[in-house]
Amino acid sequence: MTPETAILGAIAVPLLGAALIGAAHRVPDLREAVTLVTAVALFLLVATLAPGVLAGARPAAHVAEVMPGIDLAFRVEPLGMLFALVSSGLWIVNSLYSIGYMRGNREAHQTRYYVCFAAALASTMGIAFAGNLFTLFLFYEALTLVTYPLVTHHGTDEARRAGRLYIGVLVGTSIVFLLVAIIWTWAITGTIEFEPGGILAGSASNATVGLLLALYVFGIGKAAVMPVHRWLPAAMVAPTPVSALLHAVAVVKAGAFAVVKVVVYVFGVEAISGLASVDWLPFIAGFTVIAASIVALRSDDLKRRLAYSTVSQLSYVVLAAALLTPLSVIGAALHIATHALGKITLFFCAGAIYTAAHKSRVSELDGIGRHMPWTMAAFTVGALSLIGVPPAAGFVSKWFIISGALQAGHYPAVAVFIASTLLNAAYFLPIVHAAFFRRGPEDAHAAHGEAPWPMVAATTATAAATIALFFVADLPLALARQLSFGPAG
Amino acid sequence: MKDYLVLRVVAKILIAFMLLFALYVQFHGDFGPGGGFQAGVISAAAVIFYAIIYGLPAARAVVPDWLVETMLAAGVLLYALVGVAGILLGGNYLDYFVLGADPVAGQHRGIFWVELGVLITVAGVMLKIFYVFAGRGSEEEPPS
Amino acid sequence: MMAVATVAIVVQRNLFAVVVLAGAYSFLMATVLVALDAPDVAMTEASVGAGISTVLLLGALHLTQGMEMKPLHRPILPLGVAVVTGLLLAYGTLGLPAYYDPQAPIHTHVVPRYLEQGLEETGVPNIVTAVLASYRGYDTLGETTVVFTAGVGVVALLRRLRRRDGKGGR
Amino acid sequence: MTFASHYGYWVTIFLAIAGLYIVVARGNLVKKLVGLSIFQTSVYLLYIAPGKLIGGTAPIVADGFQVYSNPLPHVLILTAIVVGIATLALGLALVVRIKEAYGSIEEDEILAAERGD
Amino acid sequence: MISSHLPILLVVVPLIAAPVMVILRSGAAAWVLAIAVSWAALAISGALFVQVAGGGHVSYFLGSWPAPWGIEYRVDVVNAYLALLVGVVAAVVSVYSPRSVLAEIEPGRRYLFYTMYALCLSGLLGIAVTGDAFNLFVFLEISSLSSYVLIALGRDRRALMAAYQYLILGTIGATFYVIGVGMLYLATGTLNLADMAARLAGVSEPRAVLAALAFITVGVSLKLALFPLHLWLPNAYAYAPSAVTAFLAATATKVSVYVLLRYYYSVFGGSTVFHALPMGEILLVFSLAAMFIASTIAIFQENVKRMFAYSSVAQIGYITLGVALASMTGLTAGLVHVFNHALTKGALFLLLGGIALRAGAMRFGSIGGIGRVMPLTCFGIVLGGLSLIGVPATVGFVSKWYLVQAALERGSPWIAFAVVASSLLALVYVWRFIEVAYFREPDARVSALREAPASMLVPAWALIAACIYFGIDTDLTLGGAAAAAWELIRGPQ
Repeated sequence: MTPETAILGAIAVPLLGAALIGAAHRVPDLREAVTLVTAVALFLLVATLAPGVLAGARPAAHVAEVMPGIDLAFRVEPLGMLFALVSSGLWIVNSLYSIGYMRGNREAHQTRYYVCFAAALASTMGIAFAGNLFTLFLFYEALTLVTYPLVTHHGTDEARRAGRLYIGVLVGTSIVFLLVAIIWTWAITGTIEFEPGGILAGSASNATVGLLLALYVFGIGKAAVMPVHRWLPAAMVAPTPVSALLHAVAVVKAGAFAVVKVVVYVFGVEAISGLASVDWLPFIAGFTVIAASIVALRSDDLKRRLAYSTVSQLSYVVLAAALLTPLSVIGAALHIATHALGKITLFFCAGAIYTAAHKSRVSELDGIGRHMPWTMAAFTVGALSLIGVPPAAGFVSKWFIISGALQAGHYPAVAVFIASTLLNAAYFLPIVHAAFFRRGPEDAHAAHGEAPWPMVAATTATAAATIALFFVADLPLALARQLSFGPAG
Repeated sequence: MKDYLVLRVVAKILIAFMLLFALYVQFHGDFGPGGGFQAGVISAAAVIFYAIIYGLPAARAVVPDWLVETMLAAGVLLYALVGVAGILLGGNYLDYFVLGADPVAGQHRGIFWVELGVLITVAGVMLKIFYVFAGRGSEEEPPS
Repeated sequence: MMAVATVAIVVQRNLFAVVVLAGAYSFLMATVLVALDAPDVAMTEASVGAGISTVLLLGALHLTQGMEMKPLHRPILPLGVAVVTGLLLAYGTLGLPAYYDPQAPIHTHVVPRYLEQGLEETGVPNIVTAVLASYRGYDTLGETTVVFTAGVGVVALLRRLRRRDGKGGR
Repeated sequence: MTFASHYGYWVTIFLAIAGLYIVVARGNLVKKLVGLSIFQTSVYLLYIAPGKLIGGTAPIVADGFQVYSNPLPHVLILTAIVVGIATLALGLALVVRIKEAYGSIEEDEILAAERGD
Repeated sequence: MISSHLPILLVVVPLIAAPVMVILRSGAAAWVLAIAVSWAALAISGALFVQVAGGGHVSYFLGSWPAPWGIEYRVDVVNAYLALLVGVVAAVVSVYSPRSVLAEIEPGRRYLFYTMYALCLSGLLGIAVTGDAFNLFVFLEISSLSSYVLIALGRDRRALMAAYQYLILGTIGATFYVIGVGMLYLATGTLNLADMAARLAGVSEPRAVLAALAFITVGVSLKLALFPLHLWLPNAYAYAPSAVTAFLAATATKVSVYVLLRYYYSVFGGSTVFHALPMGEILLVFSLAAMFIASTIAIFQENVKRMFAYSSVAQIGYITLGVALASMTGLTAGLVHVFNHALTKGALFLLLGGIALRAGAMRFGSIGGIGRVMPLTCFGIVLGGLSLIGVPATVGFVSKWYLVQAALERGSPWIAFAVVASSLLALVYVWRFIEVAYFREPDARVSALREAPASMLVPAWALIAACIYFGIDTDLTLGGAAAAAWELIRGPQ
């Protein structure tokens, strides 16, 4: 199979899957089977691309010229490859998990849920492989729209309000800032292709670059840089697998990915490093890291705490990218992957706890580890990964980021990283401690044991992957290296 | 007014003259002022006059609705078809030159027919409008 | 006199009177038109303005009501609109060639051909008819269509159908 | 160009103002239409008056006349008149229907009724 | 031989059909004729477009009288582009109409309805292809009179008042136009647009020309409902029969835009209008006002049709904004939006017609949860709404892209931001519909409804599909718009 067909297939397969899922809405088992098959197929399809990219190839696919000079085209580069691998891989476990969760909680509209989920993956692939800003924007908006029904899945007033915020912030920022930024880039440079080394280099004045960078960073609302982060906690009303999708598989990752991609391929790391007009970005990001961590620390609702932890972790990526050193960029890319693994594990655990024990508050979790050992073990792993303790994958990415910061001599950033690491520890470890070492009111727990097996399986799988990634980080590392040092490196 | 003998008699004559005058205006339009439109108005006026004197039903009996409605369509159709004839005879639309043996004759013929079209439509429309308005006045004497 | 009639129309609130005045107004207009060497137009204006439209208006009034309400709001804005339009007209017309100037473009361009070759080209001495029916015959087709449209439109609006009609909505 | 040479235009302008004023200011639907036709007639003069030539005569070619008034405006205005009457007829038809539907032909009353809808 | 007569056939075919319908006096026959002429119009306009797409123009002398003595039809890519648009919409609406006509028009009036439709079509096409100022007025009146009647045929009694107001304002607009033309005529002595343009160059006294420009602008702006002259539009669209709303919304205002462009560029000359005069700035102000104020009003409408009517006013603002930017890109943006908005709004109003047919009511209060019972209709409306917002892969995005680009090229980013910001207002009112349609629990009356009939869904979805397709493959729309823009900017040859 040629790479081109593989790329287009990566978009087409989930869509086809969505169609089939819709067709099979009468037969739940068949429907879920289709979901799983599609997920696996997609992952394999994406995987076939990896060797070529590792070898330095940049397979591309041109679909149509939408407007003169503006194409709907795809081009696989290392970052996108990494992103695609992570999300397509996580989709498998997430589907497995969803089956358990949706059945366990007897959710309504399950067909719509699976259809939208598949569609969301299609859009994610589109973002990952986008060959130019237009294609990126197209699928970025598509992702927002197809995830809207997921966020408002319950159809309650709260869900509707969350949906408003979700659409309002994401579409709003993307149209008002991102679109203008893209067209502006087009007007300045006459191209919107992603080029190694950037396209703005030389053709835009210092101030313009700064302005454009602001437009991009805040236009990509999915990256949830404060103050455009509000949609993320609000979206917590959705079922847990959806949260997992938002936080780990697709949405926010798409945001962080887009930011890194823009910084690397539109601005060009070398081109803008040292420009006075872009210095502000690290501080914004750094502020988000710290502030979000504090909010997380102070929130008792488990999912809310996780949500704010995501906000802060995403700004790691942005901050790392903003440091504009080769190492930090590698770290940013890696962190997209490692955080995905860690965070999805944590959300799986939260969902498992909710399904089994119907608990959503941190303060209720005393002693729960005894009843749900697997789940809480996985939780511990995820937490360690996010804190950045070996032997969890989070350590690797944080290592690169921090050494990048040191390389840049950007000491405020270093300080931010250290402080946030402490904060992470402060809001995760108590949960672990409570779960295992405190004994809760007996009667309450007698009712429940572990969550349904698909959920436990999925959770343990991601936890295991988190550990594994620490030891075999070569593949993502290799891809990330190419990002900074080109195919040769 | 239905029973003023004098009026009725006078009216009969008058209406005859009006129609005559209409035709005059129509065909003399080439030389003096006037043409299809005015002629149409006058002939319509004649019928309206009749209706006023003898009442709407009587007029409707003389010039029934279906006829009027056909008239107002037929006129336009005639005019438009004269144009088509121009095309069929190898000219442009509304090209009269090709209608007759020599250009001027063609012009004459064309103008004659289109003016007739105008006459028919205008008369039809005027009558129709009058009928409709008057008919709405719950069958009593129409105003004026 | 036309001015007088117009002012009367503006102030008069008995609609029948308004209609009659309008008729008179049209006749005056017609006479002016004759004075301006436009017999065809005059004839039409007389028959249409003084004739048909009067009948129509009376008919309509007969079906509706005779008196006009006193307007509620002060007509400042309307006056403004109207006056601005007038000023604009004045501004424009002052830029136009003077009356009776044989050298004005309308007399030197296009028209001469009508007047000079009209007769031999169409064989119709009444140039108005010639232009109307031949040179610009297509306009007249449009004109006839307009009449047709109005006729059909009125029928469509006012025709009585078996079911009770006219009452729109709900 | 002098004022005198344009006096004909002033009539036009006056009529236009008056007509437009009636249309916009008056709330009575019939009266609006009357105003509308006055506004339209003002255009007739705008077109035809300048077509007149001193010593000219009606544009009917005959021996003994050299100067003819400009026929083209006449043609245009004939059309304009017809359009005007067509519009008037249609407008009146609408007014009749409105009267039946609302029981009034005063704009203010009708708009009040509509707020009720 | 026939190909040389295309311009006139385009107009005369529907014109002849109208009286025939009256003579036949049968609703069914009239409908068949209506479909026939609509598709004929589509075919002819398509053929014309092909003829002139390469540039240059086709002239047709009516009655074989050479211009400027006779009336000339003069078709270049601009008219052809517009005629094609009208043809497409007419073809779709004609297929759609019978179902809604059956529901909304009394039997005795149906053939008259189709007669009016044919006349309106003929009038619009006549405006589009004519090269003669006064002939344009005549056909303007044909289309206007017929559209007054069409609107008045709506079921709601407010339709009558709407039609009356439209009649008053429309006639004032037309009269303004005639005054403008009169001044141009008195100044140049000709009525043929091309000839006029040529002779205007020799006119020393500019005041008449300026006044003419003003009168024509105001008159036409009344017709195209340029804010704040839009007052007739919302009610007219809201209470007219569904098919009529869709047809007029998609064609009438667009044709007026064309007239404006034709005068600005082909008669007065682009440089005069936009450089010597502040026309661009003036238009700019009104366009921005339309975009924001009208959209804001739309948000607070209770009647769905009325909401989308106000959105039309706002979208017209986008079109005129493109014109006001007075650059190749801007003009292209305006023209392509003419086409795109016609597709979008046409589709939306057709789908709303489906709701009107089933639910009868158009108030938000009475269609809660309708998305559950009329999924196809509502999903179509959602897609159309996304196009209004300007989401990529819809036609709305293409227009927006070019508008923003034009604004940036003009060196005024704030306009660019204004454009995108106003589309957020669109987001709000579209989302209002989505939430009402999908998040409210359908009450008993709503849940008893059925999906709209196929005869309405298919045409509407054809347009929706077009909205998506032309959002991805813009060769025809953008190509046509660009060619037209070039033709206009290049000015008369």
